[in-house]
Amino acid sequence: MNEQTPAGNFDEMDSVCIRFAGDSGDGMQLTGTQFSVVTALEGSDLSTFPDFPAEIRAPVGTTFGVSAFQINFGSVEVSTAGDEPDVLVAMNPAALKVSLAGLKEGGIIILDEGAFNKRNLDKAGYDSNPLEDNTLDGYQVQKLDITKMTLESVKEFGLGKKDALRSKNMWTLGLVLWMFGRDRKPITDWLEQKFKKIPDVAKANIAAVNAGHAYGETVEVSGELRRYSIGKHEVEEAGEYRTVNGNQALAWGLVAGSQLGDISLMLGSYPITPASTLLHTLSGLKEFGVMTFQAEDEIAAICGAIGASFAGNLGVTSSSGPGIALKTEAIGLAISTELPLIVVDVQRAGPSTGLPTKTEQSDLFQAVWGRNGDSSIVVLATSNPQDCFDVGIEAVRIATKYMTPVMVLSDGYIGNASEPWKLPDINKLEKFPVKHHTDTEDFHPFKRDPETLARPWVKPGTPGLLHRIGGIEKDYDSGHISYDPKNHQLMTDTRAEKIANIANDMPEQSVSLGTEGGKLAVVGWGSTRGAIHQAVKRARAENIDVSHIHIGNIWPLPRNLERLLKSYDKVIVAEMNKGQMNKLLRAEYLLDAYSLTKVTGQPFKITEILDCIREQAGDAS
Amino acid sequence: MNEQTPAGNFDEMDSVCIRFAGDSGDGMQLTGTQFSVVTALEGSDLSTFPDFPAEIRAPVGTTFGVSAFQINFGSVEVSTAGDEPDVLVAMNPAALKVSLAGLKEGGIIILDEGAFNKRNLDKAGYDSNPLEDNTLDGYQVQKLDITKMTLESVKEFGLGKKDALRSKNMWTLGLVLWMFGRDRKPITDWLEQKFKKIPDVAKANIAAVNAGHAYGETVEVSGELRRYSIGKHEVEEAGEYRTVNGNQALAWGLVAGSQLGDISLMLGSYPITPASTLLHTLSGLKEFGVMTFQAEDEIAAICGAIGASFAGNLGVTSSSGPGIALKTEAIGLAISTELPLIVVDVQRAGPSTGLPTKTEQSDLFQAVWGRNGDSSIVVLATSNPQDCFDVGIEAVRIATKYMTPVMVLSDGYIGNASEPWKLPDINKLEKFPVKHHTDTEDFHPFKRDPETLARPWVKPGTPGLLHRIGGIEKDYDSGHISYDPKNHQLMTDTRAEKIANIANDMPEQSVSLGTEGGKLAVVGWGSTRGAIHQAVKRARAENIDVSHIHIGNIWPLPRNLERLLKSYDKVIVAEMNKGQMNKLLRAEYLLDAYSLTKVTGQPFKITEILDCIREQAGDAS
Amino acid sequence: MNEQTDVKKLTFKDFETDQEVRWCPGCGDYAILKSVQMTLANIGATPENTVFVSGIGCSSRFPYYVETYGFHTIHGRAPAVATGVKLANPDLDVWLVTGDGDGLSIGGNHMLHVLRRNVDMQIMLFNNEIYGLTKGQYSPTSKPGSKTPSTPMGSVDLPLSPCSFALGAGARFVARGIDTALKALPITLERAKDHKGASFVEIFQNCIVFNDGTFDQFTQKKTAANSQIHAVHGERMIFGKEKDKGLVFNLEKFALEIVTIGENGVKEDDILVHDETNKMMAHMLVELTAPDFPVVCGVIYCNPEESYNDAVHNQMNAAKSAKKADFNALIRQGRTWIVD
Amino acid sequence: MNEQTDVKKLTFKDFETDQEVRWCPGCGDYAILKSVQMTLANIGATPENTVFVSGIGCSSRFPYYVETYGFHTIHGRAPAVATGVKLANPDLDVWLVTGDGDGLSIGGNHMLHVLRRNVDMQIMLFNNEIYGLTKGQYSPTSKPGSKTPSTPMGSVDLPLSPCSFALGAGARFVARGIDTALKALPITLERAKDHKGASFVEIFQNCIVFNDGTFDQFTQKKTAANSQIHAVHGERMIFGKEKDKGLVFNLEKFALEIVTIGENGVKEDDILVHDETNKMMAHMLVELTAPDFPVVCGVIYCNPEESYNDAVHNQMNAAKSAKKADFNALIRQGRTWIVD
Ligand SMILES: Cc1ncc(C[n+]2csc(CCOP(=O)(O)OP(=O)(O)O)c2C)c(N)n1
Ligand SMILES: Cc1ncc(C[n+]2csc(CCOP(=O)(O)OP(=O)(O)O)c2C)c(N)n1
Ligand code: SF4
Ligand code: SF4
Ligand SMILES: [Mg+2]
Ligand SMILES: [Mg+2]
Repeated sequence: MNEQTPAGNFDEMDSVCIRFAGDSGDGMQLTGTQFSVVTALEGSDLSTFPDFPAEIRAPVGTTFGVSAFQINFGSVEVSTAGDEPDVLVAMNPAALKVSLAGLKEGGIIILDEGAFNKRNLDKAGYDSNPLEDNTLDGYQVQKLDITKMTLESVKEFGLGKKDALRSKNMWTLGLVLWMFGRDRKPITDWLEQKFKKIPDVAKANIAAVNAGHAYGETVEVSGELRRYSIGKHEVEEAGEYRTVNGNQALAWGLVAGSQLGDISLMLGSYPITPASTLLHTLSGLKEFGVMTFQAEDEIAAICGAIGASFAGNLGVTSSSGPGIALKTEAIGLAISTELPLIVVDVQRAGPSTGLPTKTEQSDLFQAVWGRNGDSSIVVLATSNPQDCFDVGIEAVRIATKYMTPVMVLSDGYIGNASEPWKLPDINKLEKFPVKHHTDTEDFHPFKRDPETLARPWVKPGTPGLLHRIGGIEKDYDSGHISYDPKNHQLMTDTRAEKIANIANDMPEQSVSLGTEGGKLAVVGWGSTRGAIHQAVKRARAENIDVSHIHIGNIWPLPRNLERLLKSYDKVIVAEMNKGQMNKLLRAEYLLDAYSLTKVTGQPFKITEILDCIREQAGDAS
Repeated sequence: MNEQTPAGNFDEMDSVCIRFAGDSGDGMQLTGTQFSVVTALEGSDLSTFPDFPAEIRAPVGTTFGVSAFQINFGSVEVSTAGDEPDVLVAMNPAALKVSLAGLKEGGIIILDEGAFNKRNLDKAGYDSNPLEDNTLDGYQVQKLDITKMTLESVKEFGLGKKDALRSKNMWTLGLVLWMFGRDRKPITDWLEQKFKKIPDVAKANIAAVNAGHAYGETVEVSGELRRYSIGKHEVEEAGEYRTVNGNQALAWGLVAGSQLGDISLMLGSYPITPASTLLHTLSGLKEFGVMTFQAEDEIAAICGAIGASFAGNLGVTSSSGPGIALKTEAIGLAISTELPLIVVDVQRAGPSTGLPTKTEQSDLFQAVWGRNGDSSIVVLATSNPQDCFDVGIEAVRIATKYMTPVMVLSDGYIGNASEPWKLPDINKLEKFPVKHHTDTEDFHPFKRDPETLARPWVKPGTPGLLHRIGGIEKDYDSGHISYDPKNHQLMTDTRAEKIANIANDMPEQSVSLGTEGGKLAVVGWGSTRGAIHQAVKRARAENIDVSHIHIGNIWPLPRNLERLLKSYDKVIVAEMNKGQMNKLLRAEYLLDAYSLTKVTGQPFKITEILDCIREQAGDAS
Repeated sequence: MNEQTDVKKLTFKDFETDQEVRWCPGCGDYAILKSVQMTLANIGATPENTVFVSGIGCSSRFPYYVETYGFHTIHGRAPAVATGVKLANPDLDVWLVTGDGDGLSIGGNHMLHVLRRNVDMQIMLFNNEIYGLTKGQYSPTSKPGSKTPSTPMGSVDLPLSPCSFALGAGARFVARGIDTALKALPITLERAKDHKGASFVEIFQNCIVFNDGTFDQFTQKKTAANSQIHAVHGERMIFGKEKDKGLVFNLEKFALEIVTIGENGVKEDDILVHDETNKMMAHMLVELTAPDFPVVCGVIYCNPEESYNDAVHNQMNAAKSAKKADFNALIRQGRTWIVD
Repeated sequence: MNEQTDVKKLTFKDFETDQEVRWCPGCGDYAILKSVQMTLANIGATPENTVFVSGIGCSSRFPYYVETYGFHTIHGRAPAVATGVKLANPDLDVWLVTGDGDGLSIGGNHMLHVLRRNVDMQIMLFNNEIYGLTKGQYSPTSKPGSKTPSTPMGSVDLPLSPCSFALGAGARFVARGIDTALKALPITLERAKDHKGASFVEIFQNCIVFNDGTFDQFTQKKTAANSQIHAVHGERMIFGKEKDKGLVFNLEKFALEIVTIGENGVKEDDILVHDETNKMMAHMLVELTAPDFPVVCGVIYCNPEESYNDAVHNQMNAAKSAKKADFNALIRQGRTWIVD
């Protein structure tokens, strides 16, 4: 900790949730991200939730143009971005309107009074000014003319009004830093770096941060605005940490996998929200031998990846629901030719275009079952940013060892949310060097490894192993085209068996929290992990006999999962769709679970799960 | 019956199965089809199974170039193309080689000795001549030099040798007609019609038919080759009949639906085996207001159909597995915009290109679950050619009444197989005239009918109802774009509910054969219907307590299905895939059934199902 | 289709919807929207007989803002959907809105075939040389070396010329316009509307957020006269502030070149006359690029052929007059038998 | 890539596989296969460094019959798969085989973009103006009025000209050949192979079963001399049995026309010299159609640019020499903190 650590009159709190909300142009994502960084640097646990509109820049002042960033941080383990913000920062009437309903009763509202003019009130659809009627009764409201104070603070740098107003978010950030006794230096350093080439802008922004901070320090709000102190989170493991979001971590995991597997990675992709940043990240890592191919569409993207895999590299392709749908036919080709391939689906709310910037877990069916023919692939789900890294590596390992497509399911929430991550040392991770087949003796392109059932992976260019493959059914021995009925049965069975067997090469299902066996278990997968974890933790604190089972390997399912699930009297399956994992578990294990679902484009709240646990525990007992 | 009815020494049989097998160029499909027609005209029940290679014309004489046509006909109800042929007609060594294994023990083989030369034997991969070794021991073999006799019979017409040899199949047909005491006139009429413009060819072919027939009549084979008499099938219903194959019947069903619904039909399609003939049939029905659009690909095909539905016509699109996969994203658009749409999937063996000319039922998962987002549609399955007609009408009714995509699952077997069909009178079928919305009062594009939950269907061009729709989530009331979380939940729930409710507008599940409740039931769907029916019939004749349940409405499932299935001690689910319907029933009803599967690209044999019934009945008792 | 008593002529305002327009402030799309609304008013469009179809992208939000029927479809597929609309109801006037990503990247195949088939509709391709909606990745029309989030070291693909592509696809009407050209664009759009068949109009559109100024070289007011030619059928290809520059065909080089009237003995009569029905001329004109050449706007090629929808409906009508639609007779064709 | 001691030169027979060839007897594909195998022998191809990639269709069965590496992919997607192959391993010599349906109908978009990007490979489009494998439906190149199973009253679409499309897509090498031209085709294919970048070769291929004789007008031996021109860079565009006909550019009509040497004062020197680097000339040549004009075969356009794969690898190499690939350092960039 450094010298600026708060010494004054702080209320100690375990954790706090703040929501920054403003117009798309107000820079709320930046403010939130920077606040997260400072918070992380000071050792709090944290979880973030960027929540922005589909429009690039919707018209100023409208409710659908509101962009928000929520951060939950604490000295205790946080695992979600928080159910209900304790503090709401609202830069205009629309932001207030959209966010108020979610705010904790009695919570703090900091708002820019200067933005509550007639025009903005009209745009937000307020008939009367909420600052003047009783809309805000029951909250601790701080009306500050942030607009005016910002202009004042940057006056000396001679920026135009439009540019000067760009610093409003920094003024606000300064105030919030003050509230939580956080260090300003990382922010001012960052501003200096970012605006190195336009020093006036750097200075103006720094001045705004300082002015906001100073405002807190002055008498003007003392007594009204309290300060909070959130201690360090006593993380179990010592080491070096950073914050990372899911798409970044997944990109790095894939690269780490390619390093551990000693295989070049080729990403074929086509931009789509919320998967694009995976393409962006990987396109900047050419020095790692990572090649990126922005294709003309999703089909070309996956086909390029399949071509790369045929040529001996590891093909990867990334998209979101509608784009994954387009890849369906080509995934079949990779299944039939048994080539390694990684397909990343950063899920968003559907069906069709749906809600591109909102999160959902509704592509599970598509991942496991959504193809013509009997066509199993491996499906892995990521659950949070740091898990993305591990899943990235595992996907590379499995795809190359078993010559199979692997689908990685992430979602918009994981993809965008940041969390602290203990940095691994790549030299200490287990290597799994891929060996292309070179032995010409008794070679057949479909002669399988008796253990993994994988066929040999031959790099074209290798002498003596010339062969031709394709999507037509192949003879089990020679790999030649075969229309033989018995052979088709054998190949179909073998393809399914190969995938099913991979369960033996994956860890058994563990219990995340609680006990093996008992009255009640909550089963989840993907990004609901944090919320379920917290809910189960709280329920256990209430002496409810409930455990948390988080499924990461969706297909094949863990080999002990059936036994484990049946060791509870009752199971809740919680997910952000209409009950797809529940159906999968019913189909596989005839498991009669309670299906808790939510399809609003928003993550679960802890209390939503906790309420369900209480109810079902009551029923179960 | 006409004068040529056999009077001689006939063995009476209930049913006979003949397989015509020859080179792709030998005209076996034609021979089989013509024999079917005559058989049908004489009142036998029948079922056919064309079985041909993926190549247009594979090299002459090779095993993979063998084209076969199987026909099962009888005075009793036939419902499959037969497990094991009683009679095999083999035009060359390759045809013999490929078909011999399937022939009934002691069955009759008629072969063209003239084709068993060294070159053909080599091509077929025979090391020694099967006519000379003991390969054919245990069969009744008729070696005839059909080649020579055909040339002889057409000599007088002065055709070149190549053309003259084209009549070999007609010579063979003549012989077979004689064997079963069938009338030659429909064949000779047809030949005269077909070759009206080249009378010499017509005459030569007729001469060949007559020569083959005469050959039977002469002493040369008497005593060796027996003749069989198959009586008329006592069909329950009087009326006018014809033979029809599944794709033809489905095309006609869709047209009938468009007539009953008084709505113009627009098919957007892209050729693919085995669905293309649906496009071909519909493209010839322009006088019925049926428009066909051969699109640049499957995506354009479905999008064209969606555009037509938006414009107020009924859009239909047809394909097979890989093509349906490509339509996945666009189906989502039809779901989201709630437009009527019919998607026909004539399934073939997968995954990927698979076995294009072979049959399979492995697209069930894709149909029910294979899309991004929570996205239910209606799924209907056809089970035989005549059912195709009814399902076509029902698909039109449901799509237009509920403003929803309807997927129709057929398969390559149904699509190509012919069966007798009692011709309906369209004037007696129930009409369901579609009414486009025209009322401007209180109009919203997503205001639903309270009963069906369908939104209004407005034809652009209608004044006062201007509106815009799209694939982004829409407000429940106004239909405007909405990112509201609660609204997304409501819309997702409503879309699912709309589809689920359709079960109330569909018949309850009936028992096809047997009793409601009991020891054992065999559940099937699609083209396995005939084989299961026969197997259950035989098992019941053996006093096994088993019933047959054939599911036609796949999604939503019939509302009484769970109750019905649970009224049996044990259930077998038989299907031509790795157990997809079984998984669906497990997921829906927690039904613990026995899964009988077959994935060879070939239809079930009756005995395969019967064996399973016997085994499971033993277990069940 | 319904009769409309022409009591009052609609103005462009009548083609505005109640929806708030959601583009970035300063986006070129606003001006195009205005031009289109003006065109609709000018041509006396009937709102209910007009349909706007679009794909996905910033530009593809267009239908929400035009008071007609509208369908905001999925990425790249608008030409196929619009084909279905036009085939099903040929009386509708169909307008297609797409972007350089929507129409030429994912939707390239459908664009190719709607042009080849010559389906009667107006296709407006908003070319901003970038993927706007997904935040600025390079597109198939982006300049080589474009640094974008997905090409941090600069793009290496060779860009596509939309009009060159359209001509290669067999388009029978090819034109160009500029977003802010509120006078010229409606005239070009009116020509597009008059053309029966697929009319392809590339509109240079400035994306102020992700690709600001990419067309400045020839769209800026001060340089426009020297860097643009507005092609008019039958008129000489003359340009320049002083109207002293022109295009001629140099047989030696087998290429167009710029000459100055009055220099080297060049007379006005030597300048090439624009023939919009000549495809070879069109090929040459669309390939002229700034800064070496002026960019050609207006109607570059217009050479009508029967439209696909007309041909389809003519066949339908021929079939209908040749055969009676008797369903019972249809299924009884061929051999049937009676069981009694 | 592996060194190969050139002990014995391979012959075309060495490029035959053990698979039985499964086309219809008399299909034009046989002759093309032979030409390709001869070309491979002529250029001294190393089998293991050669890859044939195809889509789906009769023509796309090709890879099974060439003794090299091969990938029979899915319908229409071969250009995308081949792009992946070439990017992953630029040392491989990639040949793409596709049909008019595979490459221009369902695969039109990938064809467009592989040409635009200029990925180094030889693209052979077997144009038989029909869908062979699915039994004879019309294709985007079928002649108007084609009666096929899906167009019983005749097709009404306007057909696409593959080479015109390729030029519009930005192809830098465009050529034509005829299936049975066993002498000319290998020469053209060799040129295609020499060209670094995407080489597009349209091959007129007779489908004896579903579209027999569709190219007879200019491929028949007896009329060939009067109905074909074999374009050679730097040579005059002269044709005809008597070598007395030629092409000239008529400035008035702004179009090519046929003249006869010796008539109306036309001299051999007046005839146009083929310049394969001139795109405008290429445009004109590819649009000449029988019977009014001779059909131009051989290399029509060849104007190299850096290939996409080279550009991509140059960037990769630049990045590698500029930065060390230190994974631990990568993830530690930016702000980190220590917990102890
Ligand atoms: C199937 C699918 N793939 C990708 C996307 C993401 N996406 C939406 S718009 C767009 C590109 C937009 O570019 P352009 O067409 O040029 O339109 P602009 O936004 O520039 O107007 C992309 C890649 C999508 N919505 N659907
Ligand atoms: C996704 C998909 N759609 C359709 C088909 C069916 N199909 C196979 S080949 C073909 C067209 C073949 O035509 P072309 O490319 O011209 O090749 P040709 O057979 O004429 O050589 C079609 C439509 C398929 N296999 N896959
Ligand atoms: S991102 Fe660009 S194209 Fe999209 S609305 Fe903004 S300025 Fe316009
Ligand atoms: S159908 Fe035509 S293209 Fe196909 S193999 Fe036969 S002749 Fe050749
Ligand atoms: Mg764009
Ligand atoms: Mg073809």
